[in-house]
Amino acid sequence: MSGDNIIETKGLTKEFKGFIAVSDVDLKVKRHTIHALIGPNGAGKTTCFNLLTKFLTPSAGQILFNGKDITQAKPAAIARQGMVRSFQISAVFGHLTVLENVRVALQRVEGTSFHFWRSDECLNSLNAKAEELIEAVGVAEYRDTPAGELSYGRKRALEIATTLALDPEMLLLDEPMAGMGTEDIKRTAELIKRVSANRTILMVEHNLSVVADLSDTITVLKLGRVLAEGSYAEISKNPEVVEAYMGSGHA
Amino acid sequence: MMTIFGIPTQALFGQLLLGLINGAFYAMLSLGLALIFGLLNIINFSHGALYMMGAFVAWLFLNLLGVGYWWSLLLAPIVVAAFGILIERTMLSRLYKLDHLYGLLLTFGLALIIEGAFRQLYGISGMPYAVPPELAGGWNLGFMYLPIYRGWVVVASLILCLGSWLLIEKTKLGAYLRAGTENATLVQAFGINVPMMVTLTYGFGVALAAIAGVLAAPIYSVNPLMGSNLIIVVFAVVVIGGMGSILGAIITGFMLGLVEGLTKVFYPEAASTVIFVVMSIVLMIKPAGLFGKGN
Amino acid sequence: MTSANPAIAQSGGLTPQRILVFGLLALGLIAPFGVYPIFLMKGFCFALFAAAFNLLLGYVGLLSFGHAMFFGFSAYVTAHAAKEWGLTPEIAILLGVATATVLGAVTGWLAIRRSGIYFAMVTLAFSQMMYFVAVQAPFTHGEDGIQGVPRGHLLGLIDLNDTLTMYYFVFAVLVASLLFLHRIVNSPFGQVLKAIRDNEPRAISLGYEVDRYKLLAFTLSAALAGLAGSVKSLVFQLASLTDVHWHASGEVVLMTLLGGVGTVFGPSAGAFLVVAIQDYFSGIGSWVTIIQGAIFVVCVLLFRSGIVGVMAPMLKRRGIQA
Amino acid sequence: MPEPEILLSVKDLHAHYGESHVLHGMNFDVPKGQVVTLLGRNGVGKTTTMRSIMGIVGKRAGSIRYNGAETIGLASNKIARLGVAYCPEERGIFSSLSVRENMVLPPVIKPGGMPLEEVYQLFPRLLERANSQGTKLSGGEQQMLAIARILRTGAEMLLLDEPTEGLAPVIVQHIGDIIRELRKRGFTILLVEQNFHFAATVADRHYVVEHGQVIDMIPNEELASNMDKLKSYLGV
Amino acid sequence: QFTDGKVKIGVLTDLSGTYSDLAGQGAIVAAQMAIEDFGGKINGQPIELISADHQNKADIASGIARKWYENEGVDAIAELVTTAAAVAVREVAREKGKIDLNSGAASTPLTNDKCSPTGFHWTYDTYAMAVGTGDAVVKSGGKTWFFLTADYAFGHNLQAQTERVVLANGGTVKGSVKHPFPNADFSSFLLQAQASGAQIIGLANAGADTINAIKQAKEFGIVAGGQKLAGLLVFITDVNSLGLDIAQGMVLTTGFYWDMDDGTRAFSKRFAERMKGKMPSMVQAGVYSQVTHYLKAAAAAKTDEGIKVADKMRELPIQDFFAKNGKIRADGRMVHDMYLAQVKAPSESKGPWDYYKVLRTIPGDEAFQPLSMSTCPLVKK
Ligand SMILES: Nc1ncnc2c1ncn2[C@@H]1O[C@H](COP(=O)(O)OP(=O)(O)OP(=O)(O)O)[C@@H](O)[C@H]1O
Ligand SMILES: Nc1ncnc2c1ncn2[C@@H]1O[C@H](COP(=O)(O)OP(=O)(O)OP(=O)(O)O)[C@@H](O)[C@H]1O
Ligand SMILES: [Mg+2]
Ligand SMILES: [Mg+2]
Repeated sequence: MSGDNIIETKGLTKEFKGFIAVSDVDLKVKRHTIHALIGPNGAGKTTCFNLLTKFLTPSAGQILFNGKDITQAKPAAIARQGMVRSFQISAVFGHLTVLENVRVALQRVEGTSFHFWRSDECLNSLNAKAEELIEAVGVAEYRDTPAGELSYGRKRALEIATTLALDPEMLLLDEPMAGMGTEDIKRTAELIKRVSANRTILMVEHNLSVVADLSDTITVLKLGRVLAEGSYAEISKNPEVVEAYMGSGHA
Repeated sequence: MMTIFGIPTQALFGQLLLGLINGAFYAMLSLGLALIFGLLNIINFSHGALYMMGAFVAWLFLNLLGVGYWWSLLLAPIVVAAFGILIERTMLSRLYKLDHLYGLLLTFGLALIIEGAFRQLYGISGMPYAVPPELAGGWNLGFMYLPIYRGWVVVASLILCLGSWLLIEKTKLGAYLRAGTENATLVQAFGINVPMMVTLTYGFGVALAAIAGVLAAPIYSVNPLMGSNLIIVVFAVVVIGGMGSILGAIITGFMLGLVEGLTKVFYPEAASTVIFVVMSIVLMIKPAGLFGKGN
Repeated sequence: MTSANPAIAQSGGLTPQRILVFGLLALGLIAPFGVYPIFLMKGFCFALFAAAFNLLLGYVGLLSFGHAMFFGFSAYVTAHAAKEWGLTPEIAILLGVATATVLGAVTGWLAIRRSGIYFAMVTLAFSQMMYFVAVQAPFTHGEDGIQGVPRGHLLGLIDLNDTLTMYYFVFAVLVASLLFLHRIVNSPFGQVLKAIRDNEPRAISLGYEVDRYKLLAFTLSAALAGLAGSVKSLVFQLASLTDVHWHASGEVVLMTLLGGVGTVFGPSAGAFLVVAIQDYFSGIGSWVTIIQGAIFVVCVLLFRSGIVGVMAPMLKRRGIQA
Repeated sequence: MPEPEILLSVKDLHAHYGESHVLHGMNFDVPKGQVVTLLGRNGVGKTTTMRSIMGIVGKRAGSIRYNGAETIGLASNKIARLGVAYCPEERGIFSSLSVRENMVLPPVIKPGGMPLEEVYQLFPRLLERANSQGTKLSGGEQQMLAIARILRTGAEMLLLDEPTEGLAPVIVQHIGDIIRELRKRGFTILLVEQNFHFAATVADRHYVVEHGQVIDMIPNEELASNMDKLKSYLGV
Repeated sequence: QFTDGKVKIGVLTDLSGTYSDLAGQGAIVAAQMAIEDFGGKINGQPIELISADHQNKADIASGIARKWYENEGVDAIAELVTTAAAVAVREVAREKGKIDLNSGAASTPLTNDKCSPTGFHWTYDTYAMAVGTGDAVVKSGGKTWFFLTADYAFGHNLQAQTERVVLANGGTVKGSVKHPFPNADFSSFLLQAQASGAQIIGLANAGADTINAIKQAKEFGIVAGGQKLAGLLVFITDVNSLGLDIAQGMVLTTGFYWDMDDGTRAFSKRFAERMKGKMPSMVQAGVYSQVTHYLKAAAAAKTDEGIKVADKMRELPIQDFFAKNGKIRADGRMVHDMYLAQVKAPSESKGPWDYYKVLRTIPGDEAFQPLSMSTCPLVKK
């Protein structure tokens, strides 16, 4: 029964002209859990993301979201159904201020986005909520700076704030910590924990300590296939995983 | 005598051959633009004017200095290229950091100046330029009479196309240029003198336009507007071929010649429009053009 | 930069910007007593055309190279409606605008799937086809165009044959349209447009169906370009091939660039500059092209910021992949 | 022990982005043949320092001496020709080029670079994907490519901006081995790292950056004893 | 009775485009000469001249015409090459009751359904061209025709007129091809003409198109192959840029040739002195003639009021080097003799601009469309 599985894939496969990036992946993500997707570089994690969020269409297989088949849906539609992603290479609106970046997300929920006859004054009602969010990720002091001028790490933080603005039921984070300083990593980790309260989170992350203390379940991909699945304790003992991913240092 | 759609096959052969010949022309013209537009990403609206300049320089050489066709074929491009390089150094180069549209505005302005100037000096109805004696006359191919000079144009075009293609694709120059348009700063940080490379490439592209101009002189009357109607078509050819793809520009050039040739037989009025029909279809099906690397 | 045009962004108080705006308004009202009205009206029509075009280039980052088709075809339709069917000007104009809107929706629907130079080329291709139609279709009267179009009575009451009346009508249309454009840009919709221009995939991942927004912007732009064309056909009582030709598409790009991409007044300024050059130097033959060219070059090299004014820095950072 | 000769020495370096003044007098030395890291929180100016050394920051002032020669005024291609190679934070893979083309793009500026085969041995993944479009690579693969392509050039000074970002732990260790290997071969490396655990395993000395200035220098051997100080700097 | 105390004439022509050589600056000079020769004054009132470039565009032409008539006190606009521009100005002129004097435009509608009480057509028209060249060619044995036609109003009009003449003289039309305008490469069209096997290839186009067509016809050995070209609208400037060795032997119709008699030579010499040695085209000579006649009429009518002057112009005969016993009809057509000329071979030519030998003079009434055929509402039948 798919009831407690918010996402379920059956035989998910993606091929790029002859090269198989993801092959026959059966992924189950339990509702209200933090699920980590790890694996060596090029294992197919981001591709999985893109398949789940429909930025890519599967060559084969099926995707169920809340038991509903979304294999053919449009990316924007997915987002509106409550499944939102962040990007691996950081993605912000460079010429909009930090505040506006978040507001753009809030605005969509408002549903005023096609109103070309109304003044944008009406968006100020969203400021309070937006400020809250940028506060939470610690870029509040840059409220009115064009996002393009932020340093890399801060861009990542802002991106998360924007994603959260949509208050999605399911959150997909592709390497949220990449490029962050230790300090920000701590803050972001806490943030993710906090927002995970009544949400489901699927994330790709190479920072094992983060994976370790955040995630309930971990799926390890290798060469596009599922290598192992389980709690951190379990998989970190799996010799294959150690060999393929963690390396001697950890375990 | 057998016919296709009421056109005798013989005649059709002739038309196709003519198509190829004109194609050779388009190919050659697109070549220069494919370099400047496709690889440097400069929207060089003055390309047509520089092509015209090539023809006029040849004409001036002949009538002022008595320099003949063959020398002009060598010298005119050098003169025009020098002019082009001057423009690139003194004006275009200041605009790269800005939006490409400013390059368009500038080169468009230059085109107006150049064409206006020649119009002021030499009027509009054009100057005769004789076919060089070595290439006068023609062959009778049975189904049509082929002027030798047109044959020569095809040969010259093929040589140029092949040469440029080798230069761009078989050396690292092509890669440098493409990378340079994506992220010039980084390419320069790898130790490549990007500004110099751009200048020379621009000069080369201009030279190609000028050569085309010289080759055109004996066929069409040398007149100040000979380039202005061409430019937009040539842009289309480059885009259909796929930005940054030299081969694409060349092949598309020939293809366009054929398509246009056939249109002239079956629906002449549309001859100058057909390319745009082709372009819209191609871009709908293959977003990056026929030979463009998908973006 | 909440608003693309600080000049009228901040509200309340008699800021210098507001003074400028009212100054311009006043100027517009008294101008016809100093300057030849027809010239001013021509300027207004192109100002509107450029402003409409600018909505697309300046705020969606899409360079259309085919806007002539909207400008020119709505002109034809309005002219035909007014002359052959004897409709009143406002109806004729509405028909023209409607045509442009539909044309915009259809071509836009296809074109917005491409971006950058490919978008420009697709739009160019479509407008070239429309040009072909204009040349071949009998109702456009080929080279001659539709001549002697009656201006008629606005709403059946106000006689537009009186030049001054016509002038104030055109002026009103321009002002209204500019206000409308300014509102579009500074609306929730405008915000989304800026976001899409900055980072399309991100906008999608936030749940925006970007194509719809682009299409709406494209259609709005087409409609306003059409309005400009329709009005022009009444001002000159003529609709001709010139307005469908790609030169017209090129001209509007130049006007917008000269005036300043992404500003509300820039395009109008650019339009007047270009129109003035063409008008006042028309006596000196090919020198006019030389002068025009020289002005473009000088503007790009020296007074770029001068004309583009406030927007220069923004342009620098945004790379419309032209 | 004798002071090793200084290959790169930065004195009172200032840098601006338009209006914003980002570096306020950076001072540090990179001894020949050593690995030196710049540590610091986000936005303190580490990348900007790298870019200044490479000569690709709009406005910069002060002194940057490489091999004793002043480079502050030089164009970046000249600086590169002196033997400096840069692996940018945002990777800078070219989408219009294939992986292979990306790999061989940087011109060889001196003999003594790593032969292509060896590079591919270090990153076999890149060989498998050689014909794919550069930016179609996975994030980590792009990172590898960015590092790999500057090993060929024969530059003896490498600027690596967060090279381990987004790499799987095994690969990170792998990179660690590579850096140590390069050090053995006499390369000099300036490294920007967020992950100082990793930094500790490769570097000879660490400079701590804050607000565009170097506020402390910690030799690697003294790192253990200075852990607390360092952690406070980095706000861990 | 002279508004604003002066008579003002505007020369509206193509100063930068395809026709700027056969009209353009030369037309302005011709108008100047006309005014000077008239004495620069008219019953004590000064005569002024202004000029502008209509770029062969209807909209620009009508814009300028409007401005001139409304705003700058222009009484008559002269030259007006290109039908589209001419028609545009005609509309404005009729509305304002002002004079338009047409020299350069070719199409017959100007004196048919688009005719106006204040509008005149001076130098030539497609009908006259067709009668002259068409008739002559058919009579000299060119019975079967194929047309290369510029795909716009003028081209269609010229082809239609010529076809009429050809058929009337018992010739046949084997076919025709409409080519885009403007067009650079004619080889394909010429090949089709060749394939048709027609004796005569009629060029229903003008300017650069005609020139390129003729050059390429020679290049592709069409002429050598026995087919003949008939340039249906060829100006002396075209011949000049073709060069005699290409143009030689071509038969054409013209309203004027500089080297016909002392009158024409005298004028042309003075003209050439001002035009870097260029001899006047028929259009430029026509401008001199029409401006002079306008001034005469205005002086006689003692007014510059459009309709009055127009009536006077119809009243007075035209007698000058350009038009021997010319007269203006109700439809505004100025009827005068036309000439059938043949281009000399290089050997026959004594020097620059010595290009034509006149074969025959076509009496005006034969050359131009008879009133009986006219669809002009002003013509009472
Ligand atoms: N559009 C594409 N075309 C061709 N190959 C692709 C494409 N996208 C991804 N690939 C290939 O598929 C494989 C998986 O890529 P993916 O981005 O999913 O890896 P990943 O697990 O996210 O790695 P990393 O941890 O480095 O981000 C990689 O080898 C990549 O080269
Ligand atoms: N293009 C730019 N324009 C304006 N300011 C910029 C620009 N790039 C960076 N900055 C600012 O300069 C400062 C230093 O940026 P830099 O990228 O050097 O920091 P960093 O130490 O590399 O941070 P990170 O560890 O996140 O990469 C930051 O405050 C950033 O906001
Ligand atoms: Mg990834
Ligand atoms: Mg950094």
